[in-house]
Amino acid sequence: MSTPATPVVAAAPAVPAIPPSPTEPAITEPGVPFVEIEGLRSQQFIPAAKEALLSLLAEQGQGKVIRPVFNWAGRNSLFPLHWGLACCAIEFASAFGARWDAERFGVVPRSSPRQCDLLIVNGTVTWKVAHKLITLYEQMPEPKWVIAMGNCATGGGPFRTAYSVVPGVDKLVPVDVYIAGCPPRPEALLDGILKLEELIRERRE
Amino acid sequence: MWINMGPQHPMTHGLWNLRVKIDGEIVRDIDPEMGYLHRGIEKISEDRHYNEIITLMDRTCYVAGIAWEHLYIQAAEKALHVVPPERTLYLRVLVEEMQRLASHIMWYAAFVQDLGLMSPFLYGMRDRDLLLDHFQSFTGGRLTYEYMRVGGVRNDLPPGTTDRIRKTMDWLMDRFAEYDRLCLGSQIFRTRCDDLGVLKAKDCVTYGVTGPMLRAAGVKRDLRKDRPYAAYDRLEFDIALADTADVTARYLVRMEEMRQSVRIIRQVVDWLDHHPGPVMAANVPRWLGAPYAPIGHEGYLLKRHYSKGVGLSAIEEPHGEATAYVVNEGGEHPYRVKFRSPVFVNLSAAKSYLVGYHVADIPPIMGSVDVCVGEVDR
Amino acid sequence: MSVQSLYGVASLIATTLASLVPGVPGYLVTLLADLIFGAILLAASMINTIVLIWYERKLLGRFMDRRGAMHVGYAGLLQNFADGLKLFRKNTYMPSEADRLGFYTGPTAYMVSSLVIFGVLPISTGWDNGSLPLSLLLALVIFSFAPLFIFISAWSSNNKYSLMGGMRSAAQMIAYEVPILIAVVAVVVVSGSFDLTTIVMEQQNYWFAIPLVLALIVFVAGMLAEMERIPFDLPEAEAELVEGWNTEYGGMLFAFFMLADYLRALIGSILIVLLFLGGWTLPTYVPSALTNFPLAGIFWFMVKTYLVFGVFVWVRASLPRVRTDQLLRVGWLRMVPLALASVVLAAALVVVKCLPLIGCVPGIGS
Amino acid sequence: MAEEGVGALLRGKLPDAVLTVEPFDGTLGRVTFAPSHALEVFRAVRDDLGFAHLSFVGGIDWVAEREVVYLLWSDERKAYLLLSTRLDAKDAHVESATPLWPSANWHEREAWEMVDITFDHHPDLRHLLMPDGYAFHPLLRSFKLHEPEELEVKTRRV
Repeated sequence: MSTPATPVVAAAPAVPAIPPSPTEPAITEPGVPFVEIEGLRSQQFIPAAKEALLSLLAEQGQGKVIRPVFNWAGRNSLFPLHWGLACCAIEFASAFGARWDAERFGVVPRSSPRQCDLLIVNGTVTWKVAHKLITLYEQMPEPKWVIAMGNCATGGGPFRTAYSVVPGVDKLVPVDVYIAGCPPRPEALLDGILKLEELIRERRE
Repeated sequence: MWINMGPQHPMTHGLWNLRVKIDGEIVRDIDPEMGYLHRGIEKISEDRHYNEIITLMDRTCYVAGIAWEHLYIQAAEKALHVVPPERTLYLRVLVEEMQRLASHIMWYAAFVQDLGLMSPFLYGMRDRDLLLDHFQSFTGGRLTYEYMRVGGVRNDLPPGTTDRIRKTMDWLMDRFAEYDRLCLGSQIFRTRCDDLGVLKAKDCVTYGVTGPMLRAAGVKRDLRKDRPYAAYDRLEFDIALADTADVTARYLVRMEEMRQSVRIIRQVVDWLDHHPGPVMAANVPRWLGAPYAPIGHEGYLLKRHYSKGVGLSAIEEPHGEATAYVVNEGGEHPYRVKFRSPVFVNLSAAKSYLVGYHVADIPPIMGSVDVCVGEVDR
Repeated sequence: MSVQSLYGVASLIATTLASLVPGVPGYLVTLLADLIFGAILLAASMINTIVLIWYERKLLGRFMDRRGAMHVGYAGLLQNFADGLKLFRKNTYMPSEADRLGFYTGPTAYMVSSLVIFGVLPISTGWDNGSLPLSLLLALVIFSFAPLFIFISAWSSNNKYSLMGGMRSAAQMIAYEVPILIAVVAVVVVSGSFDLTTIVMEQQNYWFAIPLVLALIVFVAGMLAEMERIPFDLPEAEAELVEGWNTEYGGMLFAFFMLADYLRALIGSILIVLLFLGGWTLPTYVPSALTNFPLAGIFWFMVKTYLVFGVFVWVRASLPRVRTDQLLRVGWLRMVPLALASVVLAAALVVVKCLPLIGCVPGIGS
Repeated sequence: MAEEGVGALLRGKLPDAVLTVEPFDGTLGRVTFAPSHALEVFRAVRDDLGFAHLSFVGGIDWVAEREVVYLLWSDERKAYLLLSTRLDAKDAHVESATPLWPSANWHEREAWEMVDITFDHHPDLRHLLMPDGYAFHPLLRSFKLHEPEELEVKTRRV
């Protein structure tokens, strides 16, 4: 136990150097610029720019340039709706407290559904509130996601037999991520949000 | 003009709807609309074992779960004629007072956020987590504990807990001074909260308002003193009082209650250090100790009738006077469980302390009431 | 053409580009230079604003015992770019009963009116776009357009909360416009000019914050109200009005509001620095090593601006919100007399030509 | 001694109204009264005996009849008093306590919608917890709970 810890970096295998590709001729002379600017006159400039723009657009058509950028932006700034339903709302608030600080991941609760991307259903949904929940979901602009936080939102939880409780919020709105727990700890909520970020990346939305 | 504040509104701190009739910025009439979180806990309880209901009690009031466990357990013990051992009583006082601290700190966080103070919300959540850490160490849960049992508590404190609790209490006392500096030291806070949401002592009694709201009006009623339960009659503490009956007074009462809670907890941990003993009553029937009976044994269990009885208990919950009425008609399920939620009554009087003030005053006033919708709707 | 000024840089780029295409008329080159100048200014102010938001979030996080954004980019620097891009992509909804014209023009005009002010604010010696004789007045006039646009967008989004927020915003901004303007008069009396560059140059010996501390207090309080920040953020009081006048706005229009708010915060801080804290200059008696490096003017200007904004963040982290009637009462009954008193003091200062603590300064009021 | 006191006092005042007086753990006693004399009992308890605080009003369904329980608190005596009255299940109605104790308002609304007990002269008897127009009374014994799998949940996607 008392032996000095060996440096991990030294133990890891060194990254092999990438061998130069045989098809591309290596640039040997350092002073030669890659593109000759002097030959570029205005007559040649416009077609060149047009070509570059078209190739960019063609790649965008395949969703390769712009879309990943927006995907990155979308998944890194998820604004949840500031809405407390039941017990999980307290843990939801804890997740924004000093210890967990969900704002680290760019998660900032907003009060107006128009400015939100993420509906976190944090608690028991009753039939009385069901249509309000649907209204809120529909007021949120696309693209939007739903997290069912806790057992109540997932499947009714301990109240599933009750006459007034919706057994699972997925009966009302499409759910992307379910978080188990009654209530889930703030870590679980953060994990759910990170899972959602992975999901957005995989779906390439 | 009627506006709906809720069910999704930053003011509500839960799931309810305050319909407000405004004239300019002045509130002319209000109509609270409840029931968005009605989960039928009283009905489900009729279908559950006595110890299974504890699970529901935690979720009834999610900021003061253990106080509600305590409330229900007392009534159930009376209905089932079980007497818990003495150490259990002190343990229950300990967890209830810690829960009161956690609940009041949560109230503080929510209340100052209503006033627009942003940082104390974070400070409150930070300090509350320290208390929840202790709860985790001996109940395993942060919010829903299932700690109490009919006839005792589930387990004793792990070694070293009392010292850690003492340290936390010292830290919290310093933080309370900081809270006071942030709020009472601010001229804007006083301008906002003085003479706001006044509900005088006479109206408080008429409308049945209890808890810190009542004591802020100068009425000296605290069930821990007036009708001591558990081990409260053996502990020294004072009732927090104020007399201006406004939002500032409620703030002062709650801050003083937190200090008194710290005082109680210090006494209790001293007692617990020197008085080891069992934490479960000896005369608890076996089917109560193991509520999750194997399938097929229900008939066998049902034959073990306990004597009938009706239990009534009342405790001073963080929000006010809570009572439980448990009817035991034999068998393993209660016949009827009725709860009196303090916030339920405090909210029903909302018209008397909201009308005539500004729209901007609604959040601090409702914040000073400390609404917990879980226990209102049940 | 001097490259010492921002406009000079723009002209240089314009002439270089024009030389590529033969036969471009001169007025087109001037137009191009104007456009490039505008673009640089726009980009600079936008990036500054976004960094300002990051700065506020990090600072606020530290005040609250937490970290703030830290996982997107280095220390969360890219967080606000992500937010902006995301809002850019979001659907923009319009409520079915909303007024289409007002709903779209309100936020846009609000944004544009805030951006235009950067055109008249001098940044540093030589880096301004030439001095306008009435630049201070122009900046304040454009600054006070905002309540109109806020009210238009609030009214046209057909939401009760928005409407209440818009009403509050209009009342508050008009109430605090008056003391701000009177406080500015004190500065003008002492410096003898409406030109911001001249006002800064007048502060070579001492900053106006010292003799005109009363005017500074009034101006800061008024700016807090104009910027709609806590403790005067009633129009978007989260607790009672859901999001205030931008409740119904989502997507890019909401981003406009957000950006314009911080643009105005930036402008407010810049105005305070220019009017009271010596702009890009340091007092003449500080060691010259502090001012003798390239871009020293802009450096000190930015440092001062961010410090002033840091004070605003500090206030936001530690004060509760006031109520509308209290705000208006303070505005009309306390701020206006204080501002008037500061003008009288400034006039007395010009006549006596002496400062309370520093002593008699010969150059004052010239 | 005190337990005998309040019940006996009440019985002496209203011999027709009070049916039984029995001791009840944790209170000054449990007084059962005839529903037809409800208002007199309420007045006597509040004005003469000083029970100014009504803690709760709760309904219990005993299948054949329904019970209404009132819990009262007196600041002078520092004790609870339990009032109870039994109603016929077919025609369950009793005088409302709201005019005397405004705190009974929501409790009676809840008892009405949950246990189907009508409170006469209640100012505002409408649904509190359940949505308007909810036709059932969940806390009746005849109302059974089901696992959600047994129910067919029909929702419409728009």
